[in-house]
Amino acid sequence: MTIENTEELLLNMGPQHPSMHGLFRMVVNLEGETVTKIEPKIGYLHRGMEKLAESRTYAQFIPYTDRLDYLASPHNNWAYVQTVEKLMGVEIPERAEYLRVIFGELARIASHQVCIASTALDMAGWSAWSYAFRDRERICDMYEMTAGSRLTVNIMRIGGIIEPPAEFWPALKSFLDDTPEMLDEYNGIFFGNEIAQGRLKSVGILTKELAENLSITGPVLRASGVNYDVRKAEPYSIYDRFDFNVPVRYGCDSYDRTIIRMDEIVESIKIIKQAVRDIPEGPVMAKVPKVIKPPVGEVYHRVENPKGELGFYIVSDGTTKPARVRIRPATFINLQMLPIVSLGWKIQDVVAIFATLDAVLGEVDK
Amino acid sequence: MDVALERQLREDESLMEKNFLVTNLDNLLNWARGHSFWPVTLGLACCAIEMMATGGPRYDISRFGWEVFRASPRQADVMIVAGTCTRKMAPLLRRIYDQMPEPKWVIAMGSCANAGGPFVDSYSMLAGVDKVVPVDVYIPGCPPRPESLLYGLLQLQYKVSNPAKVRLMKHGK
Amino acid sequence: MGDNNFAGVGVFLVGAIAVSIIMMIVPKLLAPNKPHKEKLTTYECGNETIGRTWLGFKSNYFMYALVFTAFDVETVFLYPWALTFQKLGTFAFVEMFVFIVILLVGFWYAWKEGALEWM
Amino acid sequence: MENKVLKEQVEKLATSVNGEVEEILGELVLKVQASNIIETLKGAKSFPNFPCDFLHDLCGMDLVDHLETVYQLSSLRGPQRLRVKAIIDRENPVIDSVTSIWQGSNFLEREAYDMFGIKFKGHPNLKRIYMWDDFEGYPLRKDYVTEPIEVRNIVRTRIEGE
Repeated sequence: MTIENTEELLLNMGPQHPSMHGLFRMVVNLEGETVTKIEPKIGYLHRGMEKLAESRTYAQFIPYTDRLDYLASPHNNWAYVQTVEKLMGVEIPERAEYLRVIFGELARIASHQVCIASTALDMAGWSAWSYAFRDRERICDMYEMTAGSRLTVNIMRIGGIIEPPAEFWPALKSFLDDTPEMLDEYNGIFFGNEIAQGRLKSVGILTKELAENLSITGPVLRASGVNYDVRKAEPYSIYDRFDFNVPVRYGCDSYDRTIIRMDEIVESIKIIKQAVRDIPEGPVMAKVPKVIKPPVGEVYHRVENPKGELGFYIVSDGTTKPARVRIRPATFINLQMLPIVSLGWKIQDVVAIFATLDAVLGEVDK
Repeated sequence: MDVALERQLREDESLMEKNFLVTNLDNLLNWARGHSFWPVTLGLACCAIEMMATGGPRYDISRFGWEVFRASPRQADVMIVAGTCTRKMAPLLRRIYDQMPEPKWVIAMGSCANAGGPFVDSYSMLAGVDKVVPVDVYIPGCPPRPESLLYGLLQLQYKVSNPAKVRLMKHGK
Repeated sequence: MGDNNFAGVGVFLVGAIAVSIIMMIVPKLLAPNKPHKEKLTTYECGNETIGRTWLGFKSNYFMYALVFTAFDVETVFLYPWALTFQKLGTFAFVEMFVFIVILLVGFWYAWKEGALEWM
Repeated sequence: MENKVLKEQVEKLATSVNGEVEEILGELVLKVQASNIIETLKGAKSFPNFPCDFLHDLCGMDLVDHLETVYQLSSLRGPQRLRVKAIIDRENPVIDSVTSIWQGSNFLEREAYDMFGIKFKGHPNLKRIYMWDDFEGYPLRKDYVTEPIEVRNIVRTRIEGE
């Protein structure tokens, strides 16, 4: 029998796959090497976070928020803790606000470094991966000095934060001075050379309208030309005191989605420098009752997580345990662009597009 | 550090002073296997990032010879279960374990893999990976530090390099 | 070493074959070999294969390989020439370039016919 | 200032779809019946000068006597924010899908179906997104009883082509 066009091959890029950033699985219909249909299947890391939240008190749930997006755990704590403070109407001291901004931006830098590292690794850039991880180790040291744990730090409390030890500040200072060279190193090693740019430029075009319609947020949205950042649109905490500009790129392709993360690292450095310059002395914990019982009510609060907009919608019924905690995971919604954007590309381009999406499956699967 | 293990390690050192090495083929093979594990990349959750940090430039697992992280189970002999194994992932984990060639060991890294961890009372969790695959070394911690992963691998190396002594230790002799 | 003393080449040949055979036999003797049903299932990232796995491949792959072997053989001919073309004089020099040009015509034809498109 | 203008428009929309408006912690909440949710959201999206056209989040809720789906709306270009709640009865939870208005609600609706059993009419492929397909029960409902640890420890056998 003669085979005019071959049948489609159904390929399982399954949960245990080096370029799937955790337990992400997608069934890909392949025509030769060109992708005709992608169906993402997630849920392999679904630990039922929201059901657990209903049987934990408000303070007990903070360590669980570390394990949501485990690359930027202080930022998750910040989102949850600020939601509960908004519910209870707690005012936290100035120094705690500044420390939260510092640790939030450090988490953003660490998360972007891992994103840059895994994007390079997915395109066989081993050296860029080790450079990025070497620089990230310095942030892990700073976490360790303050909270004792390197990755899931659980640094924030309802009403405050932990006071970092004395040797935290020189370590932070030296990290801030070295970061510009780090970024040039990444560009020099991997993102500057022709082959990487050839594989990233104009690959996986996400147009502005499609991004808005898919309610995508975060660097993926800003790389498609939409100037929307929760820190500027709805300044939470004390972000309105810092002057920083939100990097926006109009290329809509994978290259811009990667380079925008490097611009954001530069902006985060600027914010941390201003925060370190004018941080006041004073207490770091507000007067919060031992047993936290917020009044009946509900609040939806969103924070600019390194991956996108992380929102917490807490409904409290007056008892010590929340009636419902809804986590709006940024990457879970950003993931919907993958089946639409990667049609017609080769299978290796789909890996590059997925890498620039920076999916962390702890946050996607909750 | 348990003292019994320390004494056994010192015993082997004393044999070296006499600078001759009597060994049979099994010991040679076990020694070779113990010093060059090829872990399969099975990063499930947060422990995967600590496993990557162990493979990274600072904690550098290649000082011990285990830095070859193979993606396919066919070419791997240690399965480091790093992260949360949910009920949906359990049959797949079992299948990957089955597809590994014979001299294979399993390390349960992190409290989620040991016994369900902080999510043990969730509807989609099973309490520990040893319900799915036979586990050789349990590494506590959430996530365990890279040093504790290295210590766990050293324990496995000791277990692989001299199985006879480990069997004795297990029965309390 | 005399120019027609091929003992070295013979020893080298025997050594090469012996090493490859030993490398094949020793694992068969020493390595544990316990095939069972689950182990022999196809590995597809942890789950069973979906859809038909026994289906025809695109013809482009074969064409690509064909063009590659053709020009690989050409380079095999170039090696001895490249070593000795000073001694062979200008005639061999020009003659090899004629050989290369003929093959370039074939390459142009393959390119035009689209054998090198990657599906 | 603009909160009042938005409040009037929301009240006008509420009267047309006979929902009620309240203000919780500085945010407008519009409660409507499940049947006219599409009309409400289209109305909210086409407010004259403060269009709430960006869907932040869609989640299910279980308030013992009825189910709810909560839509967090806002806009990328303005400070306006609105939360729309659709009340669904518990026995036969069916509601229209909003994937026609926002493509981004595809996964969110599949998650609400998986966790609460709310069926979305007109959804492209309404299947469980987190749990495996033959999982019975809807975990996030208040009356869902988590299986005991012994049952959960048994490794389930997978069905073909999952």
